[in-house]
Amino acid sequence: MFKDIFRKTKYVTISSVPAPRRLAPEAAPETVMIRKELPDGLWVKCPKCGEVLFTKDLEKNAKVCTKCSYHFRISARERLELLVDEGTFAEWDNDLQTVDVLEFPGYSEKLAEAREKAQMPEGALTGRGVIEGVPVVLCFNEGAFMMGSMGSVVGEKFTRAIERAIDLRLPVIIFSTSGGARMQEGILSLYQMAKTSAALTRLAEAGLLYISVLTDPTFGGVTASYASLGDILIAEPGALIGFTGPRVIKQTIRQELPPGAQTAEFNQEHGLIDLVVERSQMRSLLGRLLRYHQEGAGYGSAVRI
Amino acid sequence: MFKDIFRKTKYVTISSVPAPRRLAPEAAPETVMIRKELPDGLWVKCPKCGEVLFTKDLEKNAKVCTKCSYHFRISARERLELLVDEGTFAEWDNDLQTVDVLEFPGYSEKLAEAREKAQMPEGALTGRGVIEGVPVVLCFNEGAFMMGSMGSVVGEKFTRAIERAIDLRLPVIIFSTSGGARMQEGILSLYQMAKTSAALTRLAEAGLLYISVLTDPTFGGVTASYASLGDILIAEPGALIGFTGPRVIKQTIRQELPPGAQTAEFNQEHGLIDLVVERSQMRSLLGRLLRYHQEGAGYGSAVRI
Amino acid sequence: MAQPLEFEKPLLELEQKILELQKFSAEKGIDLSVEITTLEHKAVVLKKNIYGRLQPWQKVQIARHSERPNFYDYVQLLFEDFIEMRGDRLFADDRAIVGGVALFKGVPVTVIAQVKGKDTKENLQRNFGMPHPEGYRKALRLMEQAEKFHRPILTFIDTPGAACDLAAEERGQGEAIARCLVAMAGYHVPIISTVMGEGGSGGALALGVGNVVLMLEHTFYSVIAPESCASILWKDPSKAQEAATALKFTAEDCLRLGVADEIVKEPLGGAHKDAHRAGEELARVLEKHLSRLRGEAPEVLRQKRYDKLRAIGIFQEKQRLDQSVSETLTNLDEDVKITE
Amino acid sequence: MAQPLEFEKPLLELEQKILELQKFSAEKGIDLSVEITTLEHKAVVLKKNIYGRLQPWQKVQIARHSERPNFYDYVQLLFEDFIEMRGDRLFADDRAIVGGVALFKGVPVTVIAQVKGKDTKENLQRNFGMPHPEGYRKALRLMEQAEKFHRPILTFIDTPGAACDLAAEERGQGEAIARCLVAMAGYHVPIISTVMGEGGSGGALALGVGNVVLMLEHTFYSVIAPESCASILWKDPSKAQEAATALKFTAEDCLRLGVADEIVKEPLGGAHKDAHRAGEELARVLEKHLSRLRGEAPEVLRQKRYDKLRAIGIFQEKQRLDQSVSETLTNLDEDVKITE
Ligand SMILES: [Zn+2]
Ligand SMILES: [Zn+2]
Repeated sequence: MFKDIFRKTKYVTISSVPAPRRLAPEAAPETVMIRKELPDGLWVKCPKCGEVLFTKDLEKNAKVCTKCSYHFRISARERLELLVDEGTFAEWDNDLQTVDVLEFPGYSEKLAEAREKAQMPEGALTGRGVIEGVPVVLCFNEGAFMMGSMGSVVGEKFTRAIERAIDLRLPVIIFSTSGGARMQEGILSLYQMAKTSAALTRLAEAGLLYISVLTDPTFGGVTASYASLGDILIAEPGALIGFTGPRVIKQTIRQELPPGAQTAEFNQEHGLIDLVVERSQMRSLLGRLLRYHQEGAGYGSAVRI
Repeated sequence: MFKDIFRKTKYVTISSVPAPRRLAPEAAPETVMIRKELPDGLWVKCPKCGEVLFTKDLEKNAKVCTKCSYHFRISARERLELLVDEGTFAEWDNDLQTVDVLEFPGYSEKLAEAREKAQMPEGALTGRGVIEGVPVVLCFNEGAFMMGSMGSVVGEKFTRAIERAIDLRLPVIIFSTSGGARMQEGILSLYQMAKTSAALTRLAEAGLLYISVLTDPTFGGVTASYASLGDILIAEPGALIGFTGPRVIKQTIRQELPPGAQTAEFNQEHGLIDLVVERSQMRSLLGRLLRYHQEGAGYGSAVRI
Repeated sequence: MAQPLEFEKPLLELEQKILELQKFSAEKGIDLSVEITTLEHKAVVLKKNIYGRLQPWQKVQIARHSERPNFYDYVQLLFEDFIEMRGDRLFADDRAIVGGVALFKGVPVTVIAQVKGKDTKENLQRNFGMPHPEGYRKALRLMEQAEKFHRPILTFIDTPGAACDLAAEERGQGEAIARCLVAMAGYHVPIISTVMGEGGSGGALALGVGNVVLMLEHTFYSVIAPESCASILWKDPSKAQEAATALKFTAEDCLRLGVADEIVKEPLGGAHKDAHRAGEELARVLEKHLSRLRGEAPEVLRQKRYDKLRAIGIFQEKQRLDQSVSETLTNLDEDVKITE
Repeated sequence: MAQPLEFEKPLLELEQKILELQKFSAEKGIDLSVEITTLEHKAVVLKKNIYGRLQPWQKVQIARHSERPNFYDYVQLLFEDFIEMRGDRLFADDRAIVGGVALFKGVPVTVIAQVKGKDTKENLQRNFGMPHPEGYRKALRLMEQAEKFHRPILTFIDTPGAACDLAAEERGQGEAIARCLVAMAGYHVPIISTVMGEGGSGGALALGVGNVVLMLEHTFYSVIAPESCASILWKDPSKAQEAATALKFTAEDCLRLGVADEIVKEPLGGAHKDAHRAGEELARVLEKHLSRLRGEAPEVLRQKRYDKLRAIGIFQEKQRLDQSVSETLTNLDEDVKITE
């Protein structure tokens, strides 16, 4: 079954970039594939405004409703394509595979389904790319893979990516979408929060920029670790972001959240997010932020004590 | 007139301590006087519970109501006596004198009155003392001197004391009571907030402990500078502490503060103060805190990077 | 008196029977010492049997026991002095997290503890041990001071999880927890984290980034509450017992998975049967680790803490780049790699 | 149209008269050019007279003018790009303080500005330019990033003062301001603080710990609002004009007292008459200082900022320890020592 996973997909070959300095051998960039994901039907209905949209038009508009600007969820690879300068992305660690260590009931089956659905071996995509001329380390959750939940592999891939960014002295951008820590890997999943955060401690101490982009939905252990730790926090409009989901809050303490709670805009109003940015503006904004934070861009060349 | 200031007072001679190392000559400790302040009448009425208290009993109880524990305001020198090991205090900079730089209407007269009332040349008392065996730099506002307001002299004395603490590698304790920056010295008073805070930046970077004790009342520019900057914030029970006084709030935005607002307990509930401590417990608590923060007490001997 | 737990009932019945026999023997003047001794022996065996092989769900029940000692019950057993420091200096003083400076075997330490209430009133005050962002920010503030003054940090974990309500969301619960994780990873002082009762998901982890992670014998440390897990997976919260087993969250599991470093023995029957002995044992283990850690250089402590975190996680890695994903997957069982 | 200020009226009347004469001359075909030129000349002299020797209270009126340009009016004149960053990451995004990353003459800088509203609606949103603790904590957060990324900090001050209400008290207004003071004193990056309008007491000072403090020509920077001063001293808020004079808070005063380092000229009649020219002049002065400061080593910048603060304050110091207090006091006038 698993052998067929990548068969149905169209591939676009992205040429590799030169191996960065001081990179461990196992981290050497390879030629990677970026998949063009196509929705099944010819048209789709906007869940916000109800408008019936042609799939082609929606695709052309980066899956943002042409009428009401509703941001449809998109895959990690689609995001990648919207962001990086053509032919600059080199994926890392796509050979890490999940192990059902706890022999958790039904986990193996769920993993298989997730691989099929997301057409990826796990729910994380990491690598090195260039955005508007500036090299950067990129990490993405894949929402289609078990809700973007974080187990050992996602945690390890993100941690490695951050560690390599330190070696390469590159900024990091993480695009989050996740239900949180993956319960099927128990305490190991929980500690991926600490592991990724610890790597970010080192990144910060190295004086490198970290931009966290929160997309719909980002919750739980991911909000309580790397997603909240950016020097700059950006969210897509309308994205739901929080620690506990509204259903769990309702079940646990019988509190009904008011309309609009946990949206990107709610979070911004409460001081938790810097910028709410339309998908169409994301690349340009990231490009500017990366340039303004490049070493030596401002005052950076002077020696610090 | 001024020559008579100290005449009415009983003096207790406190022997000087050896000159600390690396101290500038002008900062050399002298033999100083601690004044025994005696209330005028034989008895006084507690403003909280209405109990009529004998002055002698009140004095013996550190001016805390024997019935309801109301903490009467006390002078800087009275506090000093309650705190330091006998004969260990050496005052600094008691020769700094205020100048009416702005030629502010009525300021000279107010200063003269304040000197008379507080029986001090200015509203600050600083020096080096020992509390339960631990040497420490001590600073006090004097509430009887123009409401403990901070002008150039108070700011300078506190700043010098903090700077000397850095040289001597001693902890600092500041007892605040103040209406804020002194308006009669205009922008110079305002910048004493920045000056004292900057000295505390250096103290913190030197890894030295700073304990701020807030007493009734502490407001305005003092709350917005050194009084809020302690590693540990302690307040006396019932002390009123805030940025803007209740009367000004009422005048400005017609908001009536609820009962109990701006008390030490209110501040503690709102997370702004560590400890509310009875006057009778203050010395013992400070002694323990000083000991626990002595260099090498815990893990401190190891070299830091 | 504590409500008896279901699995304790045979033991309690036996103990009741012994009491009756003793009473009968005394009243009637009949010597039943042989029978009583036999029953007493039986009780000891039963007790060891029950508490020696507790099922995960039973551990959950002990860990959550209403009479289980909380931080305040241990404080005098552990410390010569404890000065509680309050507030986050931003918004409030959260009573679900308590912290301050303490003297542990003569050494000043910073202590941070999650505290559940002992009765309804106290539980409302302490939000049932579920901290709000201000609780984590208080912890962070106090830990920053520990780092500044080179004081070891002892954290004590006992929470069903972080507060989950609108207020927590408004004030950035995720951010508050994440800041603790980042900060603890960066400190140069020894950190020992002890799970004292419930170790409930992210809300517990926020205090869990220790050089050493201790777990009391009858505690659990879990990515999710078993009820929530059952509810999400099987749409049936009553299947919490199955979830408890599936989640592998007991102290033994956590030790095996590289998260916990040592299990602190509890008195037979659980810490609530003898808080004093539980506290003494905890103090002994804490001292052992702390005296070892205090010998390490600050940068080494920090590096070792990183190394410990870095090693947590189990996955499979293709060793040769030319090997295809599918081949690797079919070899999954033979090829499991545990990172070190 | 702006409401004319009282002291501007003679000028406005003269200008009106000139207009009338011009109209009359054109309608009737009578040559009045000599008279008009005379009047125009008179107007220029009057204008220079009025704005060249404004009384402190008149400066207050200009600084508070409802049409005085705020930060957003200058932003495009000063910066090639401005990306606003929001929130304190703790509680809220305060609209009375605006901040972000900007490009100033090709150099990335961090910008923090107090902003008053232009109308009632915006003023309610921005609390009339009076920041709450969350505003200062946002400023602090953004300044910390400036330090991390070695970016110069430009602050722009325009506030009647920090918010004074129960909410501000509950969330630690004093602490929030004090944290800004401590932090700014510690930074290794260049800081330039510009008083753009009102510099209202502690709420203004929180952004005022610059290596360089600039003041626009018609601004004031005061320990207390003149109305409050009058109210406290003379129990009469209507004596604000006298207080304005007594407080010595104009740009010239602040320059003389060692707080301000340079006065930025405004167009004749004040910045609200020509925001474009005011912005250009500000940009010129900012660039001059910034390019100088960028040449300094980080530790030097920090030390010089400390030295500047350290020197603020005027007092008398007895030079010989044996000299009595009273003797010194009688010599006060001859013996004033200004610290350097
Ligand atoms: Zn739509
Ligand atoms: Zn009383």
